[in-house]
Amino acid sequence: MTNRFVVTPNLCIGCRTCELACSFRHSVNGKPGQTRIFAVAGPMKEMWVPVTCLQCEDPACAKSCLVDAISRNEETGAMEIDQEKCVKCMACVAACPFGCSIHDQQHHMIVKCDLCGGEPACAQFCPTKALVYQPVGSAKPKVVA
Amino acid sequence: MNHDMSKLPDIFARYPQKPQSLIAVLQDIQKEFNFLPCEALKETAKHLDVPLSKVFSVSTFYNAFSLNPKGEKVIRICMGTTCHIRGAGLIQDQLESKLGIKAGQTTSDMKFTIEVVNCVGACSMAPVVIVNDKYYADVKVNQTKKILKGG
Amino acid sequence: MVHLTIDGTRVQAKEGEMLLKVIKQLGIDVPSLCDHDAVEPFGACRLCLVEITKQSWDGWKKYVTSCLYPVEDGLIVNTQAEKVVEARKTLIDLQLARCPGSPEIQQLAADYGITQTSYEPKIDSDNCILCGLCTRICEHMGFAAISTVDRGPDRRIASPLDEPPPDCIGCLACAINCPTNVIPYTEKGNKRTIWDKEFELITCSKCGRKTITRDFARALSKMRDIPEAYFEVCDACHRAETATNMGRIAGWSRREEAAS
Amino acid sequence: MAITKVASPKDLDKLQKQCQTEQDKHKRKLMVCCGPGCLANGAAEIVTEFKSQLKKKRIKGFSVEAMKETGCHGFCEQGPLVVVEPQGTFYTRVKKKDVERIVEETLRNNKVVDDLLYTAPDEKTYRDYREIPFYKHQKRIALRNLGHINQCDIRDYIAVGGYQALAKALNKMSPSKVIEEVKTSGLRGRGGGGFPAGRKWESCARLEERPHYVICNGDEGDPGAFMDRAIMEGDPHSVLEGMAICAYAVDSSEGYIYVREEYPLAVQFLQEAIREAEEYGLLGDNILGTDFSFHIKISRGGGAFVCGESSALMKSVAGEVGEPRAKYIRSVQKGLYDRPTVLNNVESYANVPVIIDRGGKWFAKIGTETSAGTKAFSLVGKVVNGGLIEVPMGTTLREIVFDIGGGIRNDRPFKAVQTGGPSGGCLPDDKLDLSVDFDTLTKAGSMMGSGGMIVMDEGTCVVDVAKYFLKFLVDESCGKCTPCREGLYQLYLLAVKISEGMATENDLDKMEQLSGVIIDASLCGLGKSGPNPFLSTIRYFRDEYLTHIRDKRCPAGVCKALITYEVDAQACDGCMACIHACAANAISGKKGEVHTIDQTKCDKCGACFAVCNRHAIKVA
Repeated sequence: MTNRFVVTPNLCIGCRTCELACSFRHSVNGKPGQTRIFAVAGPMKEMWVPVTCLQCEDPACAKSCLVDAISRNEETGAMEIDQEKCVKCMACVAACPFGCSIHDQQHHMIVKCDLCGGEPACAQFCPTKALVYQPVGSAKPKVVA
Repeated sequence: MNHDMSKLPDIFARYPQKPQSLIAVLQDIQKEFNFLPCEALKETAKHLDVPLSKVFSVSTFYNAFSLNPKGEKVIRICMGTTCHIRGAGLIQDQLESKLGIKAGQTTSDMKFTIEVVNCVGACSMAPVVIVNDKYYADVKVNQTKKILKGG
Repeated sequence: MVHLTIDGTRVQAKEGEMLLKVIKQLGIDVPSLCDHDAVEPFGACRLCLVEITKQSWDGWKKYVTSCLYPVEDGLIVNTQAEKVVEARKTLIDLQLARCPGSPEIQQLAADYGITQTSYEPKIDSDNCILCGLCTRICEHMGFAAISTVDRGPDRRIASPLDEPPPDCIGCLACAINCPTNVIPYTEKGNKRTIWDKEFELITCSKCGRKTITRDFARALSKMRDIPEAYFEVCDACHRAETATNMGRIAGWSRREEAAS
Repeated sequence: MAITKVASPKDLDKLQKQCQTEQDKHKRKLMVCCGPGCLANGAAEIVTEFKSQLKKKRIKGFSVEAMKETGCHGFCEQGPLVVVEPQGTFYTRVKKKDVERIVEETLRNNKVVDDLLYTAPDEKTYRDYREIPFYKHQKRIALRNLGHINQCDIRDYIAVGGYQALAKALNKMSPSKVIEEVKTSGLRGRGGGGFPAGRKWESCARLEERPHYVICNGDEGDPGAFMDRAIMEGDPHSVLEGMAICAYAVDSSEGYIYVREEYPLAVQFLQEAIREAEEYGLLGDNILGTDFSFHIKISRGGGAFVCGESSALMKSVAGEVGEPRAKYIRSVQKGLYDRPTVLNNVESYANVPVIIDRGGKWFAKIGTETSAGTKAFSLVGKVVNGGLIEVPMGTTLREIVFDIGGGIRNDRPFKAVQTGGPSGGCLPDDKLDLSVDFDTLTKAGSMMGSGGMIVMDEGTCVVDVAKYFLKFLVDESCGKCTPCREGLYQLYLLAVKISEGMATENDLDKMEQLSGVIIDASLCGLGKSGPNPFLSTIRYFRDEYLTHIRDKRCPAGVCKALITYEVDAQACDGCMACIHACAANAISGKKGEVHTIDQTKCDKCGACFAVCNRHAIKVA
């Protein structure tokens, strides 16, 4: 894993472009998927933070999965859900302390950020650079995920 | 109905405390009680550390097990091929109509149970009916009364 | 890597992989009801039957269920051979006789041109096709709360002793993965009922949304060493918390002070 | 007597001599057959009576120890059997009251009790059983000791050379040499599959993974078969010895015998035999003083025909539900607890000591080219001389049914012989000259199976037989896969429809089509061979099916819905026996007058037919 998300909450304007980009990137059979990233409003209205999976070192999602459907993609470093193996028991949704395993009700799938195979759409489309996906150590991030 | 579960530890002690012993333990329980009481199944599951669902599965899969109490006299009608072609079916009909129950059932007074078994290996003596441990060989249709009386 | 031909297409596959998987990856429509990647292949429904042969077999053909047949080098697979389709049709017809009221099986039958079963339909059918997915998934998850009982045509899926299953934690995996949706459950307020057993659903301490059952959360924290507190908050409130925490690190509190 | 362990082949030789001397002490021996058939007919009572008579009468030169309870002597039809050796004096249908006469006349006065001898249908009486056609045409290898040794005494087995083959294997042969010998013998699995035993052993021996297991299949689920039961009860040590030789060949130290619960005596005798063999150092740790150890445990089956299938059996040994698994994983590689496992049946193992003792070449000369050796059968049904037999492979069905079996009871015409159990088939009279071996039977649409051979006469209805086997298979299907669970069930329902005269010819086509699918699509052997009872009968007896369908008639007079019972006025003497027997009160008439049956009340139970001594009840 050489890249990581760098989040600068102060730059986020809550435009939700990241959500749209994610949703479209993850469309199933032509229908947009559930977004895996959320622009979450802070305690005051003009404050926003893009929240998505941190691809933890010791992820609760994978730990909670009793059928071993969640594993790390060694290339991208993303924790990915094998949809064929998933039995939709909701354990990971309940277990993730960051709320980043999500139930896609429309497609009836459990989903989470998979880093779009190494080029996350959210970061690509973020107009304010509140969210960037960049090589480790290339900038001095204020918040590192 | 309450059953004396104090016999279970003796049975458990005969076999290693491993899941493999499940069938053997159930066989001994069946022998002791003449059927498998629910409480005994639960105790067995706990003792052998086998999920109760598995114990239930095994106890309904094999012919040797019954979850219902059986009558004082268990009438087993051999339905081996030889017995069949020598008329065991007619004998079954007779016994069933005399007792008013079907194979697999027990009379309401708990006196008789009729069972159909798959060949007891005494084919030369067909048709064979076994009441508890007593063999009746070469049974004729008109002998069913005698069999029920235990003669 | 092994090389084989499926319906005329030459493909590569990993050694040990099951034929059905390769067939599905090619987008070929072979029905299967009992197969699920989460559990070992089982081979109960037999619908994924295919015809196989090899150049060296001298015209001899074999019929195998592809979910249970590992790929072999030089295999020539025909998923739509006449005999295979006929057999599939008969199998679906038999399933329809067992489950005359199942919309899923009716649809599958219709796809094969069957509107009514030609066999004796089962009276009082529970419409369960006995694929065993529910019991296998439950066992694989480590609970084995339900199982198949009896055998032959009397075989059925049941909880132990037909009582509320002691080992069930109410995760619904059995019901959700049932290909014919025949395992009933209800949810009312913070109560979920399945297999006649009532479960308490955890209510998010922040927003009141219902998440998983208390029993499931306890089992997970015990089996996988996840703090039970994780389960007290729903995913949306978890995200809100995350946002606040990240904002704090970014200096929100100072800006808030400045604004006031 | 304190038992010292047999610590070398020399010790075994010494022990054998000692045991032989013990035997030779008795000039005459009295053998009471305690096989399943004879026991069912009261053999246990006879043993008790002999004991008390012998105690009371004190015959000079004959002690109670000279009386042996033996395993199945074979001629079950004539049981209970008592044999006086060495003359071979053969008493049949012995009752408790006859015991005193045998003791007095034969044992004391050396005279034969004529009326207890066997009289053949041709009125000829035999004194020595070896002369009786039933025995004369047999060749016994697997059953070699049955009826000749005390089933529960290891010393009897040792006296006749028992465990010498094991000693030979352990001391003079390498494991690979043992396998080579078994391969040379051409021994094929006697459980029905007919897979070459030597090749099975070889592939197990080659696998590096440990441990290896050796399993003996004593489930014998085929209705109408009792060979394995007879061997386990009558000569348990031959099975143990065969297993031990196999274990040595494949480097295993743990074995299981899977015995069905319905055979409590087999379980008891095997347990006893294992205990004895361990005491003598012929099983257990350091067998015969070598570093080879082998322990055998008994696993009681719970009664499920499907457990005859190897993967289901292994699951059952592991205490689970006996559901077969996919065939592509061979049980030799991943058998019990997923370890390499050799599984053979009782009869196969019983052959092994003889093969090692006399050499594979000797064995291979017996039988046919592709099916070496002999095969045990339980010859039963409507045959005159039913019982347990063993013949060289390649013997014709005719020889078995007519020369050994003495033909059909009551001189009725032969109709079919059913071989191979529920998965086998029925062969008609024009197949009687077929040679009995694995390949010929399969080609004719039946199979060898484990060795049940059920003879049918014209009073047997093939539709009924097919229905019977289908019902059996439906009940015994584990229910895992659709074609077997649902397909066989529907096939059975269609057979019922035919037997009730409700079917059309379309139904026959449907049955044939469905059978094909069941064969192709089923998971295990039980399903794949499930339609055989139907297919083999429709192949040879289509006319009889058509008579049921078109004429609504059952020529054999079996299918209830298609028959009526009527009184033959000519023959009826008005004895009222049938009236008393009729539970449905369907028969009326006065004493001495011809009776009549009210067809509307008759439930066709057949009671009247059975009780009428004048054969005045006719089936139409």
